[in-house]
Amino acid sequence: MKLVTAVIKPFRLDDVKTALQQFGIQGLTVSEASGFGRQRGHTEVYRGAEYTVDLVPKVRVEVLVEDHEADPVVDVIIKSAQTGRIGDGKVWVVPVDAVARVRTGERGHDAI
Amino acid sequence: MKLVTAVIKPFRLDDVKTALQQFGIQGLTVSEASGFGRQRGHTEVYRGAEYTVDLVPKVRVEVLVEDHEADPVVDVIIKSAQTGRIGDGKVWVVPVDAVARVRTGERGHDAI
Amino acid sequence: MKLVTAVIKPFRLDDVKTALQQFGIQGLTVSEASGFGRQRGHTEVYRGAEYTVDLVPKVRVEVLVEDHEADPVVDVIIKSAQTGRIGDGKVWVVPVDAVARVRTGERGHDAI
Amino acid sequence: MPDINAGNTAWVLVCAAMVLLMTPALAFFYGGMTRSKSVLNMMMMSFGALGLVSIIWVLWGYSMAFGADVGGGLVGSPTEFFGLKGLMTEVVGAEMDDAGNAVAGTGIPAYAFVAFQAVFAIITVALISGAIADRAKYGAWLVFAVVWATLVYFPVAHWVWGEGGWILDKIEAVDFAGGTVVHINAGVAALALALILGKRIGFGKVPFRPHNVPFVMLGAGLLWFGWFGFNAGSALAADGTAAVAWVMTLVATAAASLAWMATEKIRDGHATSLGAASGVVAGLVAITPACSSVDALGAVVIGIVAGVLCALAVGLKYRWGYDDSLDVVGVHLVGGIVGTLMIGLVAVEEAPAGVVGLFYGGGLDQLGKQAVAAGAVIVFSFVVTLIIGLVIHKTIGFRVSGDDEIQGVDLTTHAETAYELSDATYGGHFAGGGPGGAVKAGVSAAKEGVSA
Amino acid sequence: MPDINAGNTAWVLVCAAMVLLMTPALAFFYGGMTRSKSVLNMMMMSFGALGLVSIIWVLWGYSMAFGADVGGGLVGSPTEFFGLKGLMTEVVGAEMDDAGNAVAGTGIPAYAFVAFQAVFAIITVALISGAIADRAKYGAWLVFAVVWATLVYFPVAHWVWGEGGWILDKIEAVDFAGGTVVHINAGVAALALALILGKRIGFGKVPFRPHNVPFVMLGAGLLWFGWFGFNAGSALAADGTAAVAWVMTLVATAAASLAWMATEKIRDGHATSLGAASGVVAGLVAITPACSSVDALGAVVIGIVAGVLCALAVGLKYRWGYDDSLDVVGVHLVGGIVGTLMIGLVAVEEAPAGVVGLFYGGGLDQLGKQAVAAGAVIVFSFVVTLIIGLVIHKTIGFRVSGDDEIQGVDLTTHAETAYELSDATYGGHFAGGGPGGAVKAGVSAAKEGVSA
Amino acid sequence: MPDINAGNTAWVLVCAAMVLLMTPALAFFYGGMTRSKSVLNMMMMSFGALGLVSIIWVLWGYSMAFGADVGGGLVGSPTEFFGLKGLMTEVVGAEMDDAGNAVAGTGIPAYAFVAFQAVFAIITVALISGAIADRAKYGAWLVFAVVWATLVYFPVAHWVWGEGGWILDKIEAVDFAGGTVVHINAGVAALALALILGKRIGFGKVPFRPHNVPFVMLGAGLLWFGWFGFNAGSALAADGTAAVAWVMTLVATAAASLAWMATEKIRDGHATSLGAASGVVAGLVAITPACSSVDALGAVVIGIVAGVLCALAVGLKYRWGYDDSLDVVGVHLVGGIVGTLMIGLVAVEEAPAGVVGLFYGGGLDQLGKQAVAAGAVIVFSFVVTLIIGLVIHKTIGFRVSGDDEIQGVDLTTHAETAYELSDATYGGHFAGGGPGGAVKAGVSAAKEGVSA
Ligand SMILES: Nc1ncnc2c1ncn2[C@@H]1O[C@H](COP(=O)(O)OP(=O)(O)O)[C@@H](O)[C@H]1O
Ligand SMILES: Nc1ncnc2c1ncn2[C@@H]1O[C@H](COP(=O)(O)OP(=O)(O)O)[C@@H](O)[C@H]1O
Ligand SMILES: Nc1ncnc2c1ncn2[C@@H]1O[C@H](COP(=O)(O)OP(=O)(O)O)[C@@H](O)[C@H]1O
Repeated sequence: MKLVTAVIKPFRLDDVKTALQQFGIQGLTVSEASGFGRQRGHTEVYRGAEYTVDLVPKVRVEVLVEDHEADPVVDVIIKSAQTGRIGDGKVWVVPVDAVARVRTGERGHDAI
Repeated sequence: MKLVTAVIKPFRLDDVKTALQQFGIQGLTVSEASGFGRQRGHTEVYRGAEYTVDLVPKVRVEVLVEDHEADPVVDVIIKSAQTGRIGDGKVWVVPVDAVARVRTGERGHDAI
Repeated sequence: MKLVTAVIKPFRLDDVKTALQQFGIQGLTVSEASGFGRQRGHTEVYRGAEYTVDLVPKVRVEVLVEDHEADPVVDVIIKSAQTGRIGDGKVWVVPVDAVARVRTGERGHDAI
Repeated sequence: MPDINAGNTAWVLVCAAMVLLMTPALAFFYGGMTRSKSVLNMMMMSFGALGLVSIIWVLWGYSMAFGADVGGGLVGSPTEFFGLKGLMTEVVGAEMDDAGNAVAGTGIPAYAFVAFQAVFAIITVALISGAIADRAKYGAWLVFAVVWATLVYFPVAHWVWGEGGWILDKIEAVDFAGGTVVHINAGVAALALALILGKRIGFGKVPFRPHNVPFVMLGAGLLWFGWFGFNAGSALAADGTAAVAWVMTLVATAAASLAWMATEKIRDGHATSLGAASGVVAGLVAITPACSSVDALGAVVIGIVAGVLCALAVGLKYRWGYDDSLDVVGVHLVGGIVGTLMIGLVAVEEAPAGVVGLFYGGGLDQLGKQAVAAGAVIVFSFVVTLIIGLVIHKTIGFRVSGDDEIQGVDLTTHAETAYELSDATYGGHFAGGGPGGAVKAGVSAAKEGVSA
Repeated sequence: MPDINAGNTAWVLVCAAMVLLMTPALAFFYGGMTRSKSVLNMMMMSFGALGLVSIIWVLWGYSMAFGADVGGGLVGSPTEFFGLKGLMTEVVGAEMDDAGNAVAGTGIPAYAFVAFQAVFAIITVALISGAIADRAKYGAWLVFAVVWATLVYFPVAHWVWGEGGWILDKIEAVDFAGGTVVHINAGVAALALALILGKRIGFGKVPFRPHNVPFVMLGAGLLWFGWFGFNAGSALAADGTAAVAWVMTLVATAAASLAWMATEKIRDGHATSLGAASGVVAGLVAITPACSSVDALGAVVIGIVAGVLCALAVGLKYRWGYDDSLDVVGVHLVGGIVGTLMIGLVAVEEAPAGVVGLFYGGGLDQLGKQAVAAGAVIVFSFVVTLIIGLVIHKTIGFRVSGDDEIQGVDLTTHAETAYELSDATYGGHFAGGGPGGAVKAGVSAAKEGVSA
Repeated sequence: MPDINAGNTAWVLVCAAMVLLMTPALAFFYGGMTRSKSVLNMMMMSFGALGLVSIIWVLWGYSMAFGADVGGGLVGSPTEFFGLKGLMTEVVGAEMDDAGNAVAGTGIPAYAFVAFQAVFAIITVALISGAIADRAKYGAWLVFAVVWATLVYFPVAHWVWGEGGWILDKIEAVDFAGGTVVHINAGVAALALALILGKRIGFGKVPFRPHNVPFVMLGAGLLWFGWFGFNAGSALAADGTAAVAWVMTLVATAAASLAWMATEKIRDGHATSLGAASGVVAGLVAITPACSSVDALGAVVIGIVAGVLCALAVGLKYRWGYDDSLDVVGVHLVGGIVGTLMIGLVAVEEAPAGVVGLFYGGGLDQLGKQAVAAGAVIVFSFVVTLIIGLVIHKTIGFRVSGDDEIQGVDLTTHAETAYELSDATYGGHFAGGGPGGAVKAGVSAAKEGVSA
């Protein structure tokens, strides 16, 4: 089992979700994040004092998948999240020892 | 060392926290998340236009534990978070290479 | 590849970010969290009814690094986040199977 | 209408608008105190009262309150002014000369009086809603609003302010701007409803902390503003009485806010902003009946007593176990009683009302009258509200399901959420082609969407 | 100025302040409905209108609306009262005795009338902005505000309220407080601008749900309060007409709010708070022209019709594909037409306006006059607004880039974000030494900061 | 009280209520600008001032300001009207006939004047609090409010508006509604306090960006509304002077808001909504002393100058290193000076005040008087405030600990947090059985809960 985590631009979330569903993914978890990286932040001005805000709003998407699905899922995410502009984000894959479904207590494959 | 992550229904958080404390867990980290899965979202209506909101509010709980505690902790979470209704959430376990406590710089076992 | 995750006090974020940049880190992802641990929460009073709030505001910082950078990055974070007071937080390291940059599709080393 | 005094008319019409604003203000005072999942429902209870009571006021309410007595000073004829008939060119409140003719330039249009009294009826009903936050069926609330206004508010308004009403005209109790009619009345009704609906899930265990304290402060600020219309406007003329009422409304409120803060500081170690805002309202409530009968010192004393007693009273619900969610009982019932009774203690003769309280040598006479007035409203309102509430509860039901309560009444009742402050994790899509396609999907979603 | 009536002057000045408050209120009513990334821009459109229209009103606006007719009842002389010259000690509205002299104590200062009319011009312009939320260039909006007020509002105000204006004086249509001048006018202009700017990215697919519904409620509450000044103040005296207008403004609004809720409940299964607030505004719009010509029953009927029709009309934009973002057309144009035409149906003779509608035996005569008035404003406003809008669109451009729209106009236009409610993840630092150092960095950041 | 004019009384009482609303409005204007961890404390400074100054006003404040001069035009007798004694049936402001008797129907109740002046004292004190946001001890602030009002505000009010006060009556400077008494006075005091308390942790490095800009807009909108009461109400009659003041209050404010935006656009590349709201307040401040002495053109000029200068002045704190957190100095001191002095430049004879400025041929005479008035208030207020502030700072301390400042004064001082918008991650439980059990736990928690 693997956990695929993607940090993407917020306005791509809908497309990523749709693409993952079409791929056959049944569930995922989303959370808010802010990113710092090559993409510059923005500037805000309050009463003439100018502030540089480094952090850029991002969305984190987490998907638990079978081992063999990890690579194709990364591809699906890249394809659906890509705008080709700096700051599109990252995807990474982490090994998972065990998964369980809270409702039923099922483990492993059945829990996803 | 393992990292146990659970995505659960927000109103179960208090019970999960209490159960983990009773089990002997000394600390945990909580964050907001939204889930997409078998549980349907809800519908909102604004000026007659109806929107389907897919994402359901969830809470993410993360607990660093010793290797041998991982399984029982998963059980404790399942038991305390379970309502038996769709959308109760997932728990997964990830291997951890190293842990440190910021305050003291302690590593490993002592850091948890 | 490793994923270094740190849960720290919010007002240390700026220093941690600066320290990591100086170390040579090019990007990181930040999100809000709440922690429960040895540090006590606070008390709020509403119309004479007193509530104990267990959870303390924290910030989660995630950094993808090369294997050999993991340890020094943990050190950098500990140094820059430390106040020496209870609740300074935790840092942990998780193995990563694969990383990709969404914008280009690059994998591995080049993706960070 | 040559009989009209423009100054007084301007005054009454502006005050009426200020009192109208108090109901949205209340929506914020209350709405800020609920959890974020039921703020809209809380506000909707105020807006629903605004809508319904306005309509029934012009239909039969004004007539029941101010129509000719149908017997014993208990209620006015509901048909006399039904639909405000015959009032459009009438003038009220004009001074009479010796020959019994109206003196030119001394009256106000009857419609101005209708307007001013309308907004009192509205806010009284809306006040009650604070007791049943987070868990009431909206439809049941709307039914309750109409029935309660008709069976409780209109009669009690007649008792106090109607011609031949027994409280002011017969026993000569003083209630300048509605301590009995509005606050004791609403406070008692709130207690009855809280008992009928029962406690919220988690009451006494889980904290129900206010989701937006600045909204509470906003509500308190706007309420204070509007309350000058409420109290000083009750003079129905821009005269010395109005000015006295204005100043007392400032001073007592200030004193009560400070007294509430001080009570908290001593008892809990912290003076809170929720306490300051609550003290403002407690002071406004207490000075309402008394603002024409005390001097500045008396107003300060009333404010302090109200601030301290209400701050203590809001804790009773935990001790006695009734879930008066937003403390309508602790603030309006207790504050209303304080103000109504203390007239009997601190009234001064030179004030416009011209009565003398116990402390100024007036004996127990006035205090007794005040107690009778307060007591009568308490008993009548409690009993009738209990009956109305129980009938509704046993028939259509007054409380939402536990699931709906946990998920939040905003979403389950109104299909809305109050805030979407972040653009980031919003995942939704448009269901159907706008209003046209909404019917079917809406119904099915209402069924599915509610397993929290 | 011995000719001045203090009561009427107090009334008009207070009402003017209440109407002034309506523009910030509108900023909240609209601002709450946008997404969180464009709320400040939405509010800025109201504040910009406030600033600009105030200035041009005292320069040439008042003169164009109320100066001597320069021909045919179409517009007043822009120079006669340029800069309010000659008005400082003038009195208007005084009654005349048989000899043609002003009766002492019956007028109001000309400046009070200037003030009252100024705030009407401001809010009319601000109303339009709801149609172009989230995507308009701020500079283009400011230019539009000035040109539109000058070429559309001032002339139409002259038609209806100016001396010798053709709508009221010549064809004798009734528009007591601005159903045509303000609401139909703004609603039609909104439609024209929505067509010119085109749809927002994602219109009809992505939900644009309101980011802060309590703000919408706040806006509605403050609008209602201010609207008493708008409608009852239009009597320009604190008299029976004002009192009648006040009561109708209460009743019709209440009815419309309930009717909108009922429409939603039946159609969608849920009565929403956004619907209740929208119904409030729809009712206020509809009763605006009619508040001096109906009785309470008529007001209820107008409210119900407006509530139902506007609730249905806001869906048309999805069917017909124009992105009137916040439903200015559905609420103000439709509501304005309802109110203007229904005078021809339900006006009663004993009401101050003294006209009789079809249902009360008045025949089709008044209805016809009303239709002419409404139709003239619709055609004139639509055509001229289209021209103004297109010229702006083709020259300086009326719409921001797609990137800016996605990132949000608050940040890209105003370099601000509305909320920073959490202290936690704020990562920023101070760029330069305050105002001094801001220029250069500001410019460079504006270039860099916008790849969403 | 047959001497009372209902129109004027209505006017003054309504204006007083409008000015009362300005203090909660200020709480939002300021509160929106703080960080989310100190918004409640910011609002509490306003509410505390409301409570305390109201009480001391009726005790000794009114008497010190408007009692008989105790010598040299410097202060009134604090005992003459202590507790408002003897004023309940008095009438003020009546016209006198040749025989020296009051003309019937021309006065207003003394209590109306007490009311109107009370709210001026309140808001002046509240204004100061903006300079010490995020870091002041609440108890120290309350002490300061009482002492400052007594030693600074009441005397200065006497100088300007008291009978025999030296500024208006003796040197004949013009300050119609309080440019010196209110704005220069509060602005200077703010500077003194900012110097005493020192900079916030992170000043000049970390951005302190406003946590809720819509609240700032709300505050600005409500302030503008209330300010019509402040300025036009200062006529104390609903007459031509009031109408002129009203129009100038509209026009100058509009101009200042646009001028601030333009300054930002040119300097920073972006016109911000915080700037628009700040410009509104700057314009209101500047026109306050001048609204009875200029024409529309003069008002526009004053507005533009105030908008530009204040927009530039708010940056000085970074250059000179005093942490006037919310720019009370930049807006109220600078705006107040602009308005006070420019009377000497652009006053026109036909305006109600009847003085002539330099640009209209009046020479330097009036300008000199204005400068003396402004200078006297600046020196007196700065010196006395510095003494009061230092005494408090050295005794009970004026500043919270660094830990408390970092964790936020809302939590550490008031044991509250402003917002709990998400239901999700709230982890708390009920400590003890309500108010009863709160004392002990509260104290222990206050000790434990504060390591950020
Ligand atoms: N080393 C890293 N560790 C964790 N997250 C990162 C790292 N580098 C970048 N990110 C995340 O990816 C986002 C995009 O990265 P950025 O460098 O701006 O653009 P790009 O990936 O297109 O080169 C960042 O905003 C941040 O959230
Ligand atoms: N494959 C997945 N990867 C990550 N999170 C998931 C996945 N599937 C489900 N979840 C999370 O678990 C929650 C519950 O899943 P759901 O399918 O709705 O119900 P259940 O677990 O009861 O079958 C989701 O809301 C989502 O947050
Ligand atoms: N076992 C754990 N698993 C996950 N997070 C933890 C764990 N223990 C502590 N934390 C996180 O670390 C933070 C600090 O821990 P705490 O015990 O309060 O102080 P310290 O680390 O200084 O001993 C907590 O608020 C929580 O977010």
